[in-house]
Amino acid sequence: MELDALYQEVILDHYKHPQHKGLLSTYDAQVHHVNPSCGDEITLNLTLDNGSISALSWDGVGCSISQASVSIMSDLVIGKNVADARVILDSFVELMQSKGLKTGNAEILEDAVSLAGVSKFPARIKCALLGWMAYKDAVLSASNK
Amino acid sequence: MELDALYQEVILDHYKHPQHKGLLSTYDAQVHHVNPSCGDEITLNLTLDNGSISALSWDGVGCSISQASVSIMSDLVIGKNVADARVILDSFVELMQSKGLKTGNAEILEDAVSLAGVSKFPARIKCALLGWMAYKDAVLSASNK
Amino acid sequence: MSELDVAKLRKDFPIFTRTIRDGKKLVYLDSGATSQKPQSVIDAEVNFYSKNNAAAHRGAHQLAEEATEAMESSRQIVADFLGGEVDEIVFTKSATESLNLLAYSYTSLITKNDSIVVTEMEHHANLIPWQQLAERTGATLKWFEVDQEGRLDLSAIDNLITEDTKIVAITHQSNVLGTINPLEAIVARAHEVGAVVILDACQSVPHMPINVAELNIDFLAFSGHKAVGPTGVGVLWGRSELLEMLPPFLFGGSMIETVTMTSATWAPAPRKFEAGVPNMAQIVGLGAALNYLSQIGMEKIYLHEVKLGAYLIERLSSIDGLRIVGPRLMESRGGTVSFTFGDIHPHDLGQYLDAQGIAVRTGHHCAWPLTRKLGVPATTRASLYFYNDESDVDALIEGIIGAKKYFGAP
Amino acid sequence: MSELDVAKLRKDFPIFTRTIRDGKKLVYLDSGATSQKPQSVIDAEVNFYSKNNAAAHRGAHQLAEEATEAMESSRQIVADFLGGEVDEIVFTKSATESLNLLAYSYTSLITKNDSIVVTEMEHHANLIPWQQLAERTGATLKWFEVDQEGRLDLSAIDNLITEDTKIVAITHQSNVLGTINPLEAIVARAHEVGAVVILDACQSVPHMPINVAELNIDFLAFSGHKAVGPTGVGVLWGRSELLEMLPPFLFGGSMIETVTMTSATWAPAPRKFEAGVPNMAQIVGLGAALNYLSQIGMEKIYLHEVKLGAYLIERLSSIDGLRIVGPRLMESRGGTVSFTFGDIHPHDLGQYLDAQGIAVRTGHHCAWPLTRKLGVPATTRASLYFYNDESDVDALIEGIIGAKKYFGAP
Ligand SMILES: Cc1ncc(COP(=O)(O)O)c(C=O)c1O
Ligand SMILES: Cc1ncc(COP(=O)(O)O)c(C=O)c1O
Repeated sequence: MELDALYQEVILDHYKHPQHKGLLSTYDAQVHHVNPSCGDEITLNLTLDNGSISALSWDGVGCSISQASVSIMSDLVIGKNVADARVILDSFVELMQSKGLKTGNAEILEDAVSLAGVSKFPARIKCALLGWMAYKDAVLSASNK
Repeated sequence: MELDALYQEVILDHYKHPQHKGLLSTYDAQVHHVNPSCGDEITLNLTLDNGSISALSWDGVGCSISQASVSIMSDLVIGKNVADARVILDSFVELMQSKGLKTGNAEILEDAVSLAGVSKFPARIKCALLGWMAYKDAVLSASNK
Repeated sequence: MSELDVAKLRKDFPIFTRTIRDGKKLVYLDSGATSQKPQSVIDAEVNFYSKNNAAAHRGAHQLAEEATEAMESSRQIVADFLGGEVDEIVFTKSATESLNLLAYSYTSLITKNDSIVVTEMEHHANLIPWQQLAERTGATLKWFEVDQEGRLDLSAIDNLITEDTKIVAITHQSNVLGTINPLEAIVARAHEVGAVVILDACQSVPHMPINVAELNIDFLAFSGHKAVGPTGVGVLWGRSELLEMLPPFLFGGSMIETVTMTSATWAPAPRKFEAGVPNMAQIVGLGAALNYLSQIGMEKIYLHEVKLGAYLIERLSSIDGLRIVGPRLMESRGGTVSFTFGDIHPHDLGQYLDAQGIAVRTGHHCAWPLTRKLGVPATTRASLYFYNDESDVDALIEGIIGAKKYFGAP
Repeated sequence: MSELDVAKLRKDFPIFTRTIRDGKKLVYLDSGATSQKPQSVIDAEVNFYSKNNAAAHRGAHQLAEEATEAMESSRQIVADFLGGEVDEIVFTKSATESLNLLAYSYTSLITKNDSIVVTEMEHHANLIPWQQLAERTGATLKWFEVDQEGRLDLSAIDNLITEDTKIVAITHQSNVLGTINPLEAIVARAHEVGAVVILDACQSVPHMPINVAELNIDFLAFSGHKAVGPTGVGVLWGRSELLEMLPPFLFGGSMIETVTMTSATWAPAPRKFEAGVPNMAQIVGLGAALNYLSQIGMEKIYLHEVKLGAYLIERLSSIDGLRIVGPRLMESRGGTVSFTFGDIHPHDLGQYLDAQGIAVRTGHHCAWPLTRKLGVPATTRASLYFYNDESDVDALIEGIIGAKKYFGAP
């Protein structure tokens, strides 16, 4: 059933136990993104240290896909340097655009491959990307400081 | 053939020999009307004398229907009082709206019954009415003086 | 339960022969977003293209005559349907265009000392154009608030609609709450101060008998596609003296009287507001749509939706953790019901329902300020039409209960 | 005479099976006003309504997904057809709306020190919006004149397009004269002074290969209905950086990012310009239309029309008292030919032709200033498309000669 491909166990786990949720009070950049079609929102705080993501925290409201996705993303990029995180980001965006034809590179994407099923549901891709786009924006604005 | 019902001999006669065409230099009211869809134009000068149409002249460019119709109308209303002319006008408008179902009252409309065929060609009704509407407008403005 | 033979009516709609996902029956509960189309409407468009297609009002040849006739008889159908005059019907592409037309055309008639009144439950299409008009002119935008029952709070009416109010723009039926607004008091007060009342009738024209004269309003907008009509066609009805007075909005062919290189004058309404080759096939389709609705009977459609709406609310109310957002009583309310369901996000609920073949809408339904006011990030909305019956409601209820199991108790 | 198998192509168009007046064959020479529709376009709309109808971009259910997919793949088709990017395609209801959108959106970007340049051969849709923009902003409207051959007089180009020029709005092919305008010099000069070039491509997109990158223009507008597409859909193409910079025009659902009671922010282009539930079925139909044209080949269509146009002009020229208004040489000219015929008024000539089953257009063709400039009250226009052949031209010539007999020598 396609629905099970969408709602993998690991997604529902992250949804129920979101990682790095709750905003840290210090950060280099704070961004706020919304999904205009459903009203989901995210605020994301990011701290860079010598080209590495030393801290990332977020808060927001949204569906299981958007919440799980940002939780997974946080786990993945924290501690990485920005260039490596960029590879993960690009790989994830590619997976989302794959219309269900790709399963994702587990070595790069780790838990994020569980979101592969989203790519079959065009209306949900934006849910999965919400946190990632916020992250991308935050890196840009932190790097410009 | 429907076309012959439209282009009666008397219409083509009036078209070739328009009556009261050429503007008189004195008038109580001058009006200018256009048919926006084809660009036909008419200028009509009207003089009232004691409730009667003592003079009417016109000039303009237009198709045979519009030119013949104003020529016929001029012949009909000149010398009549405004109230009688109103009966003719109303009767003509009714004929134009009849979608080919009426032939027109020849006692009232005289030569204008030859325009009955126009009512079957919706796009041409405005041609036939151009001069009549100008006349109606002119009476209004002359009476308000 | 109803006087409508729903099973028979559904046969008029080709889409109900298709299935969803893995062969599931289509349970369409999203008519608030757009309605499905009966064969007669589809045929009307096909017929136009196959037999009468030409530029209406722009030719003396037979096809152009027929196209004009087809389009203009639709105008008569719309006028009759609304209880207005034929020259009071302006065809647009959508209710959104109709409302923007008014907001733009009123620009030169509004000053910074004027106020415009809307409500907190407006669809973005009947809110942002007025925000923008206020911004262009310096006028003040004010609004009726919505109470926790999802009803307009009229207590402040005399302080809201005041001598400086020029426009009161209000929805007839909320596309989120299903609330039908009490027009009488608002129209009376608006006219007392000389303001015009603009009715967003997107969610009422398709669902209940409407008569603009009885409502005593000044303008009305609706979209064809929500009234079993084609996409790409909307209507603006306006009192003829107001349409005559308003400057045009879109400029181009067919709306002019004369044109020089530096200036132009306008044709009388409604032509003045219909620049360009019209959306003829869609206008013709809209005529067929309203004829279809009339044949069923708007009163019957309304009663059917009220009965089915009551059943929907009753069944939804029986579900633990489900909160209906909007009135629970069917009094002054139609068959559109929004709700939240514990911690299950509307998007997830909608996705689960979709997997069962059930189409609902989730999100803020283009009424974001309302959603925020109601204290929810988003809702799930089921919106009924005459082609829905109890089995659709039952499927929805079953689906919601299934979602609870699927995602874990809310 | 041509590489097109016209007889075979005509079989794709259901309307050609009908007859006119008393059983006459339909000779359709009014494609400049609107084109006829092939079955594949009609089927695309029917298919959408019968199978995929739902509100695009507004739901997570399967129908909404399919509707979105159908609409967005049309956007890709349009982008490919024009040589633009998919995000540069804005769907409107018509070219008229596309051009008005630009004129309204530019309001806040134009001042009284600026100038806007058009030409004397513009259709009202590409003239009056700029008159109005000039009036709103105090800017100056200037124009290229048309010479007696029906060509633009470019001699004054450097005095017309000057440092204060912000917008040059020009038709690609005249809908009256058939003249194809020399864009290169105009685009070069406009860009030299920092002005944008807005191309009214209503009469070129359907008739010749177009590539916006090669033309190096900034905006382009056309209507679906003249390109074998449905009524009720138009396109605005714009350079992405310009679309990004322009404020929106119509306000409502789906074009927003966030909304409060007093303010709103906008989605990125093209969504920013597409408020409301879109004209989805028409957009889908337009995709089918452009696919149909591509399958024939735009180059072939162009060559066919040039050849047939030359034949038309040759035969018209042989008629005593007939005056062609516009270029007689096929160089930089399409298959639209306007003419006068002695003292026979175009309306009368058109009516006579109609009685023979021949559809032409008569009047000022929504280009009144041009008609006046050419010193004629009105003209008769025959406009060709790929589904016309020599027999249509022959019928027209025979009709004109018949009219001479009918009304008496001109
Ligand atoms: C050159 C030109 N520009 C603009 C238009 C306006 O197109 P529409 O009426 O489809 O908006 C037309 C056709 O009427 C045209 O021929
Ligand atoms: C209450 C209300 N107003 C306005 C609109 C806008 O209608 P459309 O998108 O068809 O222009 C809608 C539907 O989307 C609506 O429900």
